[in-house]
Amino acid sequence: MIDQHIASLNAAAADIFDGATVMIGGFGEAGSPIELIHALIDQGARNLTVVNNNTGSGHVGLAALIENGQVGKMICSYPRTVGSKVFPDLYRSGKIELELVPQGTLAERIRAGGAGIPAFYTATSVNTPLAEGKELRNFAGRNYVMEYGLRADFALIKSECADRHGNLIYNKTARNFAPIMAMAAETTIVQTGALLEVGSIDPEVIVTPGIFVNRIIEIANPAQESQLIAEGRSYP
Amino acid sequence: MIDQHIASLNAAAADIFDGATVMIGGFGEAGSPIELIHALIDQGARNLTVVNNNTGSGHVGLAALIENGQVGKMICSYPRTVGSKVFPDLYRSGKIELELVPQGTLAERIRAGGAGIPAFYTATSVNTPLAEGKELRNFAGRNYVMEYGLRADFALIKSECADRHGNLIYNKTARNFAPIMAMAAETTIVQTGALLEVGSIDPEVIVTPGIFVNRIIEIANPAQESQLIAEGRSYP
Amino acid sequence: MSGANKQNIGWSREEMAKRTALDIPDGCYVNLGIGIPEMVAQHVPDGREVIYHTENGLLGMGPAPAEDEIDPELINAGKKAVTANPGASFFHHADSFAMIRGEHIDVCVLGAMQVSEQGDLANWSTGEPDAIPAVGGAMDLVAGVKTIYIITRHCTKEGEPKLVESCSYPLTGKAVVNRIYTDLAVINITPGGFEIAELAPGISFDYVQQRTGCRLRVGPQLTAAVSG
Amino acid sequence: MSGANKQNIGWSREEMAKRTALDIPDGCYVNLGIGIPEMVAQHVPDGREVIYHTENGLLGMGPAPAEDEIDPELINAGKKAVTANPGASFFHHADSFAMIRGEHIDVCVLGAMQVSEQGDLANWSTGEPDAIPAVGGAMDLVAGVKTIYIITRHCTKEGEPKLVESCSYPLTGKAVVNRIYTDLAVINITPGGFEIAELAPGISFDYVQQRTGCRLRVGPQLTAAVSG
Repeated sequence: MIDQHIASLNAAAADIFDGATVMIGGFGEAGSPIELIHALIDQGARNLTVVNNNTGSGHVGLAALIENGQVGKMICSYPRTVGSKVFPDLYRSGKIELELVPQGTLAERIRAGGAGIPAFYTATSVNTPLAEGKELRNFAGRNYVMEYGLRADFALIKSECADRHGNLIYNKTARNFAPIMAMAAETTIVQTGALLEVGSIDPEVIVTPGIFVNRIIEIANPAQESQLIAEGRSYP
Repeated sequence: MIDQHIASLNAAAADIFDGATVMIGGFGEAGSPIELIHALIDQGARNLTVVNNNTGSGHVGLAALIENGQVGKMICSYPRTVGSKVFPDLYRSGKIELELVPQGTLAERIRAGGAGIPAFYTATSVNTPLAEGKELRNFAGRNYVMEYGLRADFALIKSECADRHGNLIYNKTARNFAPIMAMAAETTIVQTGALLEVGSIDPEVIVTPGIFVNRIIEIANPAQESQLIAEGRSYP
Repeated sequence: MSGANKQNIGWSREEMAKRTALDIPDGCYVNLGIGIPEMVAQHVPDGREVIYHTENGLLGMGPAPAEDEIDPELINAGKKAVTANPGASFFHHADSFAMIRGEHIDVCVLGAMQVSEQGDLANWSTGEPDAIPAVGGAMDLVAGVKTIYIITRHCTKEGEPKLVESCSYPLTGKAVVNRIYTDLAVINITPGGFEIAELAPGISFDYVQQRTGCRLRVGPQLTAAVSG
Repeated sequence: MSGANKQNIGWSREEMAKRTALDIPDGCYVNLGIGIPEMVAQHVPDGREVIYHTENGLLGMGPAPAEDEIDPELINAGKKAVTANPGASFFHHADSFAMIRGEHIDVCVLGAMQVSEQGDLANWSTGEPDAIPAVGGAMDLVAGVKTIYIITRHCTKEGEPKLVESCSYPLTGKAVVNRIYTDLAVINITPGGFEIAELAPGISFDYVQQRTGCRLRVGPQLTAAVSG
């Protein structure tokens, strides 16, 4: 029987190991699985490589994970969001590594990782510092850079609804990186607003089929990052 | 104003030129845009390169287009469907060219073409005759073959519903190649079962956003290939 | 070669599918090829939940529909009408093969023309000059799915062995097969070559060896069974 | 350089956005960068239907919502709350950048730190050692979108020219810019370098030339306007 339901946040994050690569969904706060990130802070795994578009804001969620010293390296496109203080300070003092990837290349590398594509070519970043050291190749008169597929040990993502097979749908622009991260991770852990019976979601509208999902925890009323920041909250 | 509605099948197919590359949706009869294919037969463009998973059955639809001598080359994965006589006969007599591509590589090449990826690597077909003459490369100890993105001048596809912006949804396994072909073609022509007002389709469930679509013709009651074949029909 | 009563020796098609089904674990994602492999789904033991993938864009494929419920747009990779189970999902071809190539499918069961003792598979072309080559998704499946099971008669209709030292037909993939279910035996591919894990009732090791193109070994399970 | 009354000379931010909006054709798909480019949407002439793409997964983006209708999960690439127009669609990040990289977006309007006369753009990093590098989607947009418009003040706050012979800051892309809208002029990138297509009211060619890092040419349109 397939039932991916996990009862506790602690259990959901229990086996994330030191040195793991962890993809975390979200574009800013939209789609950020904040309860799962806080569970990872409670759990305490260190020296993580984290893949996210940004580096978090304030002192909750991803920023709190970084502030707690658990992240050795960030792979992201934009580590300089409004309200982002934690990462810049650590980066300037040389305490965290950064792999800066153009946003579309980041998305495509994750999708490639999930789709069994070890490498692909893109024109993005050619003739810029971000192409330095990368292999260039000409196709039909235009230069392209070779980029590698990206995989992870774990993905932490947020969905609007899920069923016990792991089928997911999302809310608006909270979808962003979640579907491709679910594909690219060995173990995909989902916090969902509503856990439904199998068969409740129309097969035509499922965005992430359950094959890409491993664990689901229901968080009916997730915290909103911007609200926590407005309240001056920090975690833990 | 964006209104992709085209009133007649003739107008929809009018500018398909001799020598064009035409992607045609469908896996067998599921998703086959049979009225658009017949319009292309009426229109008469020749020396086409056609991309489809198969080569049609009986003497209607894709098989009829081939039988009518309009196709110079097929790019497909499986030209030997039950009831497929037209292509095998022409192929054996050297009157049509075949580029045989593994089904997943065909899908990924089309998706790459639509996504601006000129080439990618896949393990599929390594150590087989279909990798002959292709570039091999080792990533992390495994060999992969380099495959090129595939684009087309036109795509002919079938959808269940559409709106005037070109947003599409599909019916069950009729979806198959249509969404990626819409991405990979310069001009995407859609026959749809129902043309709806803009805003009628939930933004969360749209499979093909209108940006990938150029022309829509409403065919409320499309012919079903297997039924035409059972009736012994041929086209024209 | 096997004489007039060959239909009565070893496992039937149904029994081969049934034997294979015993090895489909609970909770896994499975892709079944056309022919005997399709029959596996009917024989998975009760209590196991298995989700079937068909590469033309459906996860959660169910059995064939009643005649009056056929939708020609709900078909499997063999282009036969199917149904969608609760929890099913539809997706496009690139996403479908991302599941395959990305190693998300646990088990695939396919037919074979030849299998070599290194696990090479030939099942798409005889390589004859007038044959219409057609590969479909076979090369993607063997390259991407974690476990590849083969169901095949042990010999061709002409009595030639299909389990061989090295394939003479064009390959589908090299070193990809994990296990073979024939009418005569269950055979594992090991670093040492073919290893018989199980014999069909009334079939001897020598009988199978005579019908195989290279040396067979006896697996530890079978040794125990024979000696026990 | 331009003195105490610099705010009163040439086009305001609003006017720059308005001027750019005149060049957004009917029926096209547009991506607007953060800052002044965002203001372009408010000024597209009546009767033109334009569909806005935001790279975080929305096509058909509408204006900011009323305060009580904000959904923190419906935002644009600048992470500001937006709305979805009728006909909008949501999709994931890989699909969103397939639209960009695959050349499906018609026009992108971005800001700039520097633009060279070959159309090179620098708009993501000053290259200073203590700067936190952050690129976002800028490199994808300039590599993939067919037409790139730049809106920028003609000079930096310190009065340095932003239109230069060759960029000193790290590039976002090489030979990617088609047209520049500054507070002083509209400038095309041509094989011969910068070409002024239009001057802001009361601004002379010489005034713009003095504030530009390399030689400007007068475009045919402007010649006609001056001589006419």
